[in-house]
Amino acid sequence: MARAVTTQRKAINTALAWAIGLLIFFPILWTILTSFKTEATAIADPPVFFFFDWTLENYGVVMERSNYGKFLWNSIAIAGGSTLLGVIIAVPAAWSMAFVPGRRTKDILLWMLSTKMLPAVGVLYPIYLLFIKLGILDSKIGLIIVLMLINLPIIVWMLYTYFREIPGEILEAARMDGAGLKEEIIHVLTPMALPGIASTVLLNLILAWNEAFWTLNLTAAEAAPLTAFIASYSSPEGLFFAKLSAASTMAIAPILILGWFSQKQLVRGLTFGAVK
Amino acid sequence: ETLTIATVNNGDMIRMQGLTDDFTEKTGHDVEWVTLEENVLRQRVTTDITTKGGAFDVMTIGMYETPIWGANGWLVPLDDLSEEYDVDDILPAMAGGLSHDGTLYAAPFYGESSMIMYRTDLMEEAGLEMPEGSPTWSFIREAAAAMTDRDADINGICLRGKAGWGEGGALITAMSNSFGARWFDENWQPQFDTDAWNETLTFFTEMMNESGPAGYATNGFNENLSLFQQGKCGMWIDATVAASFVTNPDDSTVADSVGFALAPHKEGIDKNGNWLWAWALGIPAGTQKEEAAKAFVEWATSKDYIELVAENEGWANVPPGARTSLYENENYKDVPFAQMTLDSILSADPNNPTVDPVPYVGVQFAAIPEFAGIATDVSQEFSAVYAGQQSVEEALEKAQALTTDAMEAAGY
Amino acid sequence: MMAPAVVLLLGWMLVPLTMTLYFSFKKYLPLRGGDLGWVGFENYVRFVTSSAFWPSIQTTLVLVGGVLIITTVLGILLALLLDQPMWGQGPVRILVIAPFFVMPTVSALVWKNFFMDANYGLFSYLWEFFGAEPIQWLSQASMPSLVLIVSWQWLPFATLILLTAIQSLDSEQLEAAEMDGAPALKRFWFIILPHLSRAISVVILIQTIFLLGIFAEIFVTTGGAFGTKTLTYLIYQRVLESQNIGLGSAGGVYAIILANIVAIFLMRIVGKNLDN
Amino acid sequence: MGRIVLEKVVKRFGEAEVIPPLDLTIEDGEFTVFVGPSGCGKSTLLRLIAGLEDTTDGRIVIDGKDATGLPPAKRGLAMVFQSYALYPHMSVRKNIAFPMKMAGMDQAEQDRRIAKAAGALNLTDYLDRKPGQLSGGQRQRVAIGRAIVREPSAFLFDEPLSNLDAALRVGMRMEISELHKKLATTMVYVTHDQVEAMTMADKIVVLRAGHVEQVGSPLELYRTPRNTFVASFIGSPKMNLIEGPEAAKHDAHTIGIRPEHIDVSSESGLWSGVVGVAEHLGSDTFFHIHETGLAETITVRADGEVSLTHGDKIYLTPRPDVIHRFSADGLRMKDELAVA
Amino acid sequence: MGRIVLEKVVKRFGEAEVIPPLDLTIEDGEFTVFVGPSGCGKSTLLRLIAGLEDTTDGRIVIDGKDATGLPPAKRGLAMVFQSYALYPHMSVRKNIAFPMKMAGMDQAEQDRRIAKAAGALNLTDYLDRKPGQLSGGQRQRVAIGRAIVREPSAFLFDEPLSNLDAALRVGMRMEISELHKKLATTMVYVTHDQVEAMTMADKIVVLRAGHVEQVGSPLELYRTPRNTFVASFIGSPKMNLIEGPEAAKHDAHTIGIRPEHIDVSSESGLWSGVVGVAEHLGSDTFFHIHETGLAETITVRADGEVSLTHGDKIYLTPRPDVIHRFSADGLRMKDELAVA
Ligand SMILES: Nc1ncnc2c1ncn2[C@@H]1O[C@H](COP(=O)(O)OP(=O)(O)OP(=O)(O)O)[C@@H](O)[C@H]1O
Ligand SMILES: Nc1ncnc2c1ncn2[C@@H]1O[C@H](COP(=O)(O)OP(=O)(O)OP(=O)(O)O)[C@@H](O)[C@H]1O
Ligand SMILES: [Mg+2]
Ligand SMILES: [Mg+2]
Repeated sequence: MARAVTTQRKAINTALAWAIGLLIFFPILWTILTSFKTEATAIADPPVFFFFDWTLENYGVVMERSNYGKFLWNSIAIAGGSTLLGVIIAVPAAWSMAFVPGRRTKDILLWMLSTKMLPAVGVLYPIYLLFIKLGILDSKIGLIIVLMLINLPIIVWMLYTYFREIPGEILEAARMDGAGLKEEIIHVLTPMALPGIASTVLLNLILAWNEAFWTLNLTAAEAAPLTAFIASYSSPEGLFFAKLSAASTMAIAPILILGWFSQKQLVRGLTFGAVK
Repeated sequence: ETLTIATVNNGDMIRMQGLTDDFTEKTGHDVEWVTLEENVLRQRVTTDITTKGGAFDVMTIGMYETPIWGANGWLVPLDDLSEEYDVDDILPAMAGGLSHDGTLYAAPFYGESSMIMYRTDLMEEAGLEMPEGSPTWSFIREAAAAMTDRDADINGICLRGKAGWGEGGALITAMSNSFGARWFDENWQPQFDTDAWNETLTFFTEMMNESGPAGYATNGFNENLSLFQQGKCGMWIDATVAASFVTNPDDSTVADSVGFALAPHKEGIDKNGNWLWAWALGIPAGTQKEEAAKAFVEWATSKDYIELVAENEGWANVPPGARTSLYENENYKDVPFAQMTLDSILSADPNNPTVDPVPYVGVQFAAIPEFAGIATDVSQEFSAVYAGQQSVEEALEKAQALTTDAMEAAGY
Repeated sequence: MMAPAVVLLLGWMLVPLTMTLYFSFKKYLPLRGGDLGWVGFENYVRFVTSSAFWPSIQTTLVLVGGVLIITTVLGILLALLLDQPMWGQGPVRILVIAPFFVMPTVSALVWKNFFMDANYGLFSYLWEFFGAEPIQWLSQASMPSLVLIVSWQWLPFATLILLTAIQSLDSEQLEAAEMDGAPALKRFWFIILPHLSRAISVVILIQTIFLLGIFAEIFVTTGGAFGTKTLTYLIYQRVLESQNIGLGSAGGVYAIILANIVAIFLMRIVGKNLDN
Repeated sequence: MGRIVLEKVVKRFGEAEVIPPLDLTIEDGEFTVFVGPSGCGKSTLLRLIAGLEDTTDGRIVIDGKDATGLPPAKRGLAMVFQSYALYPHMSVRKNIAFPMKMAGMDQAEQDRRIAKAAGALNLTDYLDRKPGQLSGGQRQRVAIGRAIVREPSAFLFDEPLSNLDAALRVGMRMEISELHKKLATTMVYVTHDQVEAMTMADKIVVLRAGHVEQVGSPLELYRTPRNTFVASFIGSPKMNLIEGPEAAKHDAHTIGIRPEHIDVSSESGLWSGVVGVAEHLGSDTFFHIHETGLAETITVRADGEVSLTHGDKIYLTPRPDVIHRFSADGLRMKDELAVA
Repeated sequence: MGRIVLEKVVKRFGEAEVIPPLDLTIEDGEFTVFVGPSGCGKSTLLRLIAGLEDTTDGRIVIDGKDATGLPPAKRGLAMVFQSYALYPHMSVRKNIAFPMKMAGMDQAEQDRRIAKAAGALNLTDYLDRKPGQLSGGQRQRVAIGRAIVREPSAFLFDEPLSNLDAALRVGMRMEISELHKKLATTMVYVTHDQVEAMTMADKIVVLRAGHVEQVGSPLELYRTPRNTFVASFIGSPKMNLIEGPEAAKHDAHTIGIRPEHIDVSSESGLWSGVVGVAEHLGSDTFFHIHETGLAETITVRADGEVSLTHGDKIYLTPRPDVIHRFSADGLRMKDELAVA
């Protein structure tokens, strides 16, 4: 609303929003704090917040125990690869749905989404057998394909909604100006939908990064990403809160940082067509 | 060659990862580790072995899997190990549990039983004394009640209540043996409708409610370990390997006041409530790197490896429970819990675990493929009792029904 | 243009689906030698008649429904708050969306160990601090705990979509309502809420898809005990713990049926909302 | 019932003073139009009256009562927005009923008023449609209907026709005028289209940068614009403004002659020039004439029959009695002659 | 270079025949305007010419070559869209360069043409801005610039001014007319605004439901509309159409008199009525007159000085020489008298 808001009201909003924001963020904050504590401080009663002896020891232990770099690289490659591949396949599909819609377009779109409802555990066996046949067990490419397929419906849907907001006249103008289909997509459609594509990419990076079932079950040593890394920390013996925190922080930090830096894109683009 | 090895994330295995350079040096083979939490590991290797996926060259498996897999021919038989490896040095109970038809299918990395760990100081304060040999359950209950001081945050006894056949399920099954109960009769009929089971579960629940920690229904090994290390438990009946953790002054606040005793039994029953378990290394049949894998298994479960650990980390931290020679070693005799560990292991008999005869092998499990699934369900029903969500009778009734159903499904 | 995406997804759906169907009519026990022959509908009958089946359906619905209700209601309130003028809107938004970046495994571990642990959890400190008897979260309040964890993860997503939707509301409409004599609460009820209906249905659709497949959170926290066994988890137990592929596959088929019932129901709503 | 008085009303947005102290009286029953270029503060002024913006300073008195602090709904005014601001999820009937529902009016009375408004606005057949299924003009009428049923003491319109196409705009303009005749309620109407202002207003308020430049009836403004701003703003096509020697002849810094006050001939006249674009409307012809030596372009209106085209030489003669004179600061100078 | 001939062109969307077989010739260099009510097929026809829609049947010949199957880019035409359809992510320079880039033109030539077009369109200062930073009129010019650089044999415009506000529209209208004078290239221009059609066109094509109702110069259509549809579509305000006894007096089913062809008096005249709305524009006054017994409303135009208002009695006298007669099927009847 254009109406000026009193400073008092603004102050109340600010206080309330920050309180809630911090409350929501608290579990993450606590995890990060704990990762810098000793095991004893981590379970101290009463809990300590900021005033303790900060230590990097836990990170040292984790780094020594596992090859974090390799897990990280696998996560990046798998999340990035599947997203990229997904976008490449989804762009033409979304283009045709948005600009050459048929009577069945919406059905196809919803059908695509419904494929996401296949319970993963139910099909683990078939997929595992298939992967063995194809010789892509424990390979990045195998995971890239699976995660791409899992997220493809979401990518198509998101791109579809962004493309639909692009006026058809612009594409026609490009056609009049002599652009072929390829030029149309490269020079006009893609740059115009860039904010939307950016947010699609982001969302799918997050989803792929956090996917924990397939990445765990289809990998061994070669292609295991951070989800597998964290699986080796989920219940070690003895006191482990601080180490667990360090491992957790290391597993989520890259995507958290990426997310924070690009939250504007994400916020702007995350509509799923919920907004016309 | 590079070996891919699936392993569990416990302390001994992590330690081994740190020492692999020694293996590489000796053999020229590299090693890639896939370290997973126990449940994830089990599901992961099982999927791979049943589908012949070949993702791993060596797998860390337990006493439960080994005989089943060996029977299916999925594991490379370990019948041609080298002279110096000295197969016969492996404790017979361990070798027995890791064999099928007399052939060894996995080499034990370490073995464990369960025993009582208790706080000598608290016991003294309570004016009690731990008897020699196996105490009775009623003594334990009494002692627990005496040690409990809720204001000081001390619980008389900490036991696993967490759902999962390898967690609370293991404890209650081992305990039921000492109450004269069994899972199946000789015709594979589930036995949860017997008084023995009722008594076991009732006793456990009552004792834990009296003297156990809050929320014990979700406590497993790790939770109890922390509690004990924090000085919040008077007694803890759990894996013998825990002994080295609770006596390690770096982690444990009560390191110098821990005593050990054999697991308890019920009056008039000559089975103790202790279990038998080993983490062992097996080689999936069909691996391309059988030779290298064997070399690794030999290395990791050898006497030399024990020496290596002792050199680097001290005798208290060597993998226990696998080899007779360890217990004959002079250096190891100084370790306070060594003898009790050995005694506990020796007092468990996987082939004859219960008072009444049973058709299965395994102390705290039955080595049949269906057991893991059934026992998980059953232990969940039990945990619901611990959490106060159902009665003992309800739980047993459900356990009986679901076990019957599952056994039927499996074609018994 | 749609073809690659459609074919891929069709393959992704049909290949496992056919294999699942195939297995579901077999007695297939890998640990007993694998394929033990056709058994007709036996697996189906056994799966439904098992005592765990109906409770698992109920648990699934409670989990999905609970999370949906919490995330949409709180999401709307939070979106309304974040839409207000305040200082530091960007940082607050970062705090609020952060949980979305956290891997399910990690968030389950964090909640389980740092908050809901009966002995060391912050909640029990908090309860004790106020002189109350600590709650055994994961056993005595297992479903609420699970719903809480999952809601925490999905609240950011709902909030973001609803926020963009709120921001797209024509401010003149609100002013018109104000002129028409509608006080704030009625403006919310009669103007804002109907405007959000589309966004809400999108949130419900997308979240349902993901919530039906919730796995890691249960695996890490309760392992299916204390009445937290959803249909997905039950299938997991049948397939991986009991190693009964035939039975698990039959369960998978039921899950697909359930998913489709939910999907049809949802698509009706969303499909209608997507139209206008 | 609908006299609105603004007393030294000031509105600042942060540092920017959008409305400097401004006094204005809108009489009961009057149709008042605010005109002015984009950004001059028309909407802001209207919203101040509506209560949708808070005044920074000054008083707003409605029907003798101080309404400065009152919330919008309490001022007894109704507003029709530029975007119509219909509630898209409600049927036309519900849209119209909304303010009555909010006021808790009983159902029978609501129905009666809806029927009456729908009848008056030709909406009876559309009552059950959603706004999305209506044409622009129909939507506009629904917005008006929603305003009417409240029987407000005044209507406020913010550029209600700017989203409509030319033909519809003419029609709706008439409808609103007729509505005003019928209801005789005060109406305040914002537009930047001077034709709308001229044809609809009883009184026009010309604004520039928040200042009132002139207030008067359309013909007053047309005939005696107080300054060059009003002179060129009111009237279409624009008044020709001429500076230099020709103005000096009239003892003025600038003189203004409206296109319709210049006679055209292809043979002789006071001034001469070359036809640039000739717009033949049938009824009239507008010539845009270059190379007159007076101003860049002089626009004249001739009747439909004149058939000069691009590039033709043309002669112009202004009617002496309707020449407007302005001083160097742009203000109107006392008339030499009586205005016809 | 830009003669466009449509031969029996048909366009169907599914079942709906939007364009029934239609023949039309657009001469080289001509400024042709398509007018007609909304939905009559103007845009479709233009898009058929552009190649953005495929013809269902018939032939389109451009410059003597059959272009029916050619893709849009190959027809040598340029189009300016209603929404301008600028590429929002490209600077003005890049927008204008885009068609040349697509054609693979060398950089030097591109720069030359951009400079020339920008100079002609007053865009030189804005070349590095993005479209989002331009005003409506400037955007319009960029769209034209993008069309110009291709040196097309004809320009196609689809309601290019409908998104602009009234004042700008008048300005842009003139700019496009002047551009046409300068380039002398064929232009086909779609609008539903008859004022635009009248002021810009060399030739107007009036369409109704895909049919060509009349083709001719603006003044031809104004003076001799072929039927009542064209008669009421062309001219503003609309021609008054009168049926019944008064028409019978002229041996016609319907007679039409334009508002500007009726003389007004407050004392006496042929017909009488009561003033409804009086629109005082200053230069003119439009009276909407009721209760004449002829038609619901008669609109007349009087000059600015007449000061009758709402409710006054008024007398009307049509000029006999400009009465249009139509038969029962709406067609124009042979003139009784010469048309002035
Ligand atoms: N909420 C606001 N905050 C800051 N400045 C504002 C705000 N609303 C309006 N303004 C400024 O006040 C001035 C007047 O705006 P207003 O909307 O009243 O103009 P207007 O005459 O209605 O213009 P238009 O014809 O374009 O609608 C403008 O300079 C505008 O930028
Ligand atoms: N792609 C299409 N599919 C089906 N019908 C269409 C399509 N495009 C246009 N039409 C129909 O063809 C008719 C003519 O449309 P067109 O857009 O040419 O009208 P127009 O004269 O340009 O109208 P306006 O003045 O509103 O732009 C309309 O009835 C329209 O509904
Ligand atoms: Mg405005
Ligand atoms: Mg059109």
